[in-house]
Amino acid sequence: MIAERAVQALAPAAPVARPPEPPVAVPAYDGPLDLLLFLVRKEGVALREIPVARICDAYLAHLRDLDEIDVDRAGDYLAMASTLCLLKARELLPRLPTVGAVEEEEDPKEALERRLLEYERFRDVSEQLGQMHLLDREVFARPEVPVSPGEQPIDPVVDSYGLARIFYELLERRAAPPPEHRVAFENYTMAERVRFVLSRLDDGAEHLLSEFWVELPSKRGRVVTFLASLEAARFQLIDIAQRIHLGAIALVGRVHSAEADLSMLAEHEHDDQEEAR
Amino acid sequence: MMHDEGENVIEFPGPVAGAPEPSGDDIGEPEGPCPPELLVLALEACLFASADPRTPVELAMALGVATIDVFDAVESLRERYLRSGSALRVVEVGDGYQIRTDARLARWVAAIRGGKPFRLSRPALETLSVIAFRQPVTKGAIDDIRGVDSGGIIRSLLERGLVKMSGRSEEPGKPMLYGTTPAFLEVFGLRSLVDLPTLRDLRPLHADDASLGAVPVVPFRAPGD
Amino acid sequence: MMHDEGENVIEFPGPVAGAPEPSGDDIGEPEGPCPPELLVLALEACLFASADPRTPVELAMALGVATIDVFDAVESLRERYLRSGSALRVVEVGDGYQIRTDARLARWVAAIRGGKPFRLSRPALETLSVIAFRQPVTKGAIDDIRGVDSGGIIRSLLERGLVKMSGRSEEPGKPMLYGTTPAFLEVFGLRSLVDLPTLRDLRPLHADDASLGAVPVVPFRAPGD
Repeated sequence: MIAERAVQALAPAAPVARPPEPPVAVPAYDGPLDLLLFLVRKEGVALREIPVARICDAYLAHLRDLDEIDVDRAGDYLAMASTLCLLKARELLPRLPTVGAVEEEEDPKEALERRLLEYERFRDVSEQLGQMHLLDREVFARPEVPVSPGEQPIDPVVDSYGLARIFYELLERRAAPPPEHRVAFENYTMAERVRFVLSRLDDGAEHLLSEFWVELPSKRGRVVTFLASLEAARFQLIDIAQRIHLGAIALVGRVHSAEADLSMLAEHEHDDQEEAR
Repeated sequence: MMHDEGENVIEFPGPVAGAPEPSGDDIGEPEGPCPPELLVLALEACLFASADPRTPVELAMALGVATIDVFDAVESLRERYLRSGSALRVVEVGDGYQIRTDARLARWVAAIRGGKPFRLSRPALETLSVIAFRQPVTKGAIDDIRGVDSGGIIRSLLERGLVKMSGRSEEPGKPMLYGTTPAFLEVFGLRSLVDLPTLRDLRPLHADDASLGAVPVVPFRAPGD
Repeated sequence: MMHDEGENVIEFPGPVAGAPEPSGDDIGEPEGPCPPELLVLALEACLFASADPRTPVELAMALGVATIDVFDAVESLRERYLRSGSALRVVEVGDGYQIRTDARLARWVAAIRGGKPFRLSRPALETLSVIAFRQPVTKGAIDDIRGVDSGGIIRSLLERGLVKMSGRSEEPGKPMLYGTTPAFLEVFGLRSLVDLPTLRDLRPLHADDASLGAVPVVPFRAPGD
């Protein structure tokens, strides 16, 4: 494995063959900082005397324990190992006298120490978070209970007068000859239907497409109204919306019917006249 | 290069202190029986955290105790609710137990839960108007006046409590008769059905109109206007 | 052949002249204030009937009382739960109140609930801590503190709704900034981020480590701050 060889190369003192016992017992840990912190805190290894070889062995052992070598994961440890090697090198090699202006550069050991300590604070606080009483783990709230139809207040939309009027209308409608026989109902045109749809959307409210059908007894009326809605949407006079996945289709007005540019209807009107002839 | 730990986030290896192991499906089994001194509390917690009624057997399994102990614990809980002045009640629903709020508090529960009021649709209003003015009335008669099948709407009105079954007709097949409920009167602000305006009340108002459909004074803006 | 209009009954469109407007938010208004002798019970019923925390204002509106009365009623309820030996607790989470079960009963409730228990892995908790204490914070800063790539974990926390994108940093490349959500407070049972466990001061690595004098004990400022 490339990664293994690389780790070994960084620690030439380590035997190439895997030692019978891992030099440091490595618990499940989360990244090189976590392991380094473990070594420093539990093993009492002073950072200034960090035995690079031992640490690299520990890293290597951990990498071996992973189910398969993950190049990215190995990279995290390699980066840390190289930092440690740099540290070690600084400790061992005499410092070259600096020439000229002294560049203030942070001591890599101090930088590493600071990172370790900073990491430790977050690791500790995350342990505390993990011990808190989490919702749905230690403590539980009431489950969502859907509002039953009987519980929901009802908005009757109309008053008793309106209700009576609706009934009156029903009776009138029944008394009237069946609408299929009325020529006027069959005489839907695209232009007229577009105007109709627009005028119904003047209040700025959203209306379900299906509403437009309720009053249309004939298939033709419904089809033409549907096509007119598409046409109006194509010319951006209305929006077509579906608020809920697989929910009802709603039409939303974009312009007031009195102000709408209906020049596009001319073509339809022409067609309609042709057809009438 | 850093590695991606995304897959690790969901599962924590090994047992979490205090949390039980995943139970597979439905009712899990805790490691040991619930100690007697915690039994009533654990039962309360289980019922509280369940939306649907729980059977004594389900509760006994979750608590790791005998079903008879569940009965005793339910009695203790029921008694505590009554004694300590609680808003909660233990009720038997079907073959299970459920915690519910005291019926006298329904108003406040409805207020916090109600959400947006349910708006009656035009077909619902039509159906309701026929039932209101023709009650007791069969589905057949309603369909006849409306010209469409009203089955789904009648069902929904029944669920909403605006309409009730009020007997059976003497017609062949003895079809169900429908009528309005007190909730109907409340929703429309009526003291009794007598207060409903009759068609006789309406006619003078629209006498000069050829057809009611042309009258623009309707208090609703439904598509059929 | 008649068609069934059942589906149409649910929605009635648009505002209607003369009909009262829906109040805008989800809370209906009851007819009158809750009488004082029922207030604690009604509050309990309202909290019981709600899956999510309810704010004092929502409760006050539903009960028809002043917000200050809600505070008093919550205190009374909290006290009763403790006094009468209940499995339930009133907790403050985020801006609201919620009834939850006592943590000691977790085993039994988890058993009746079944399914997969809620879990947060150690890397997830670590990433969450960094985000909670350093927010708004970039992924780079999180990676820097943790020493490993946190991309997958951040994604998972985003998907679970515990973390949100809260803008872009002014750093080169304008990386995304992350912060915690209200759901984070809910899951951890916190009123606000102030209630988080304190991030303690840096601890010397070794008591005898002379070089530690050089380590500043000021809170470390991550690049994303």
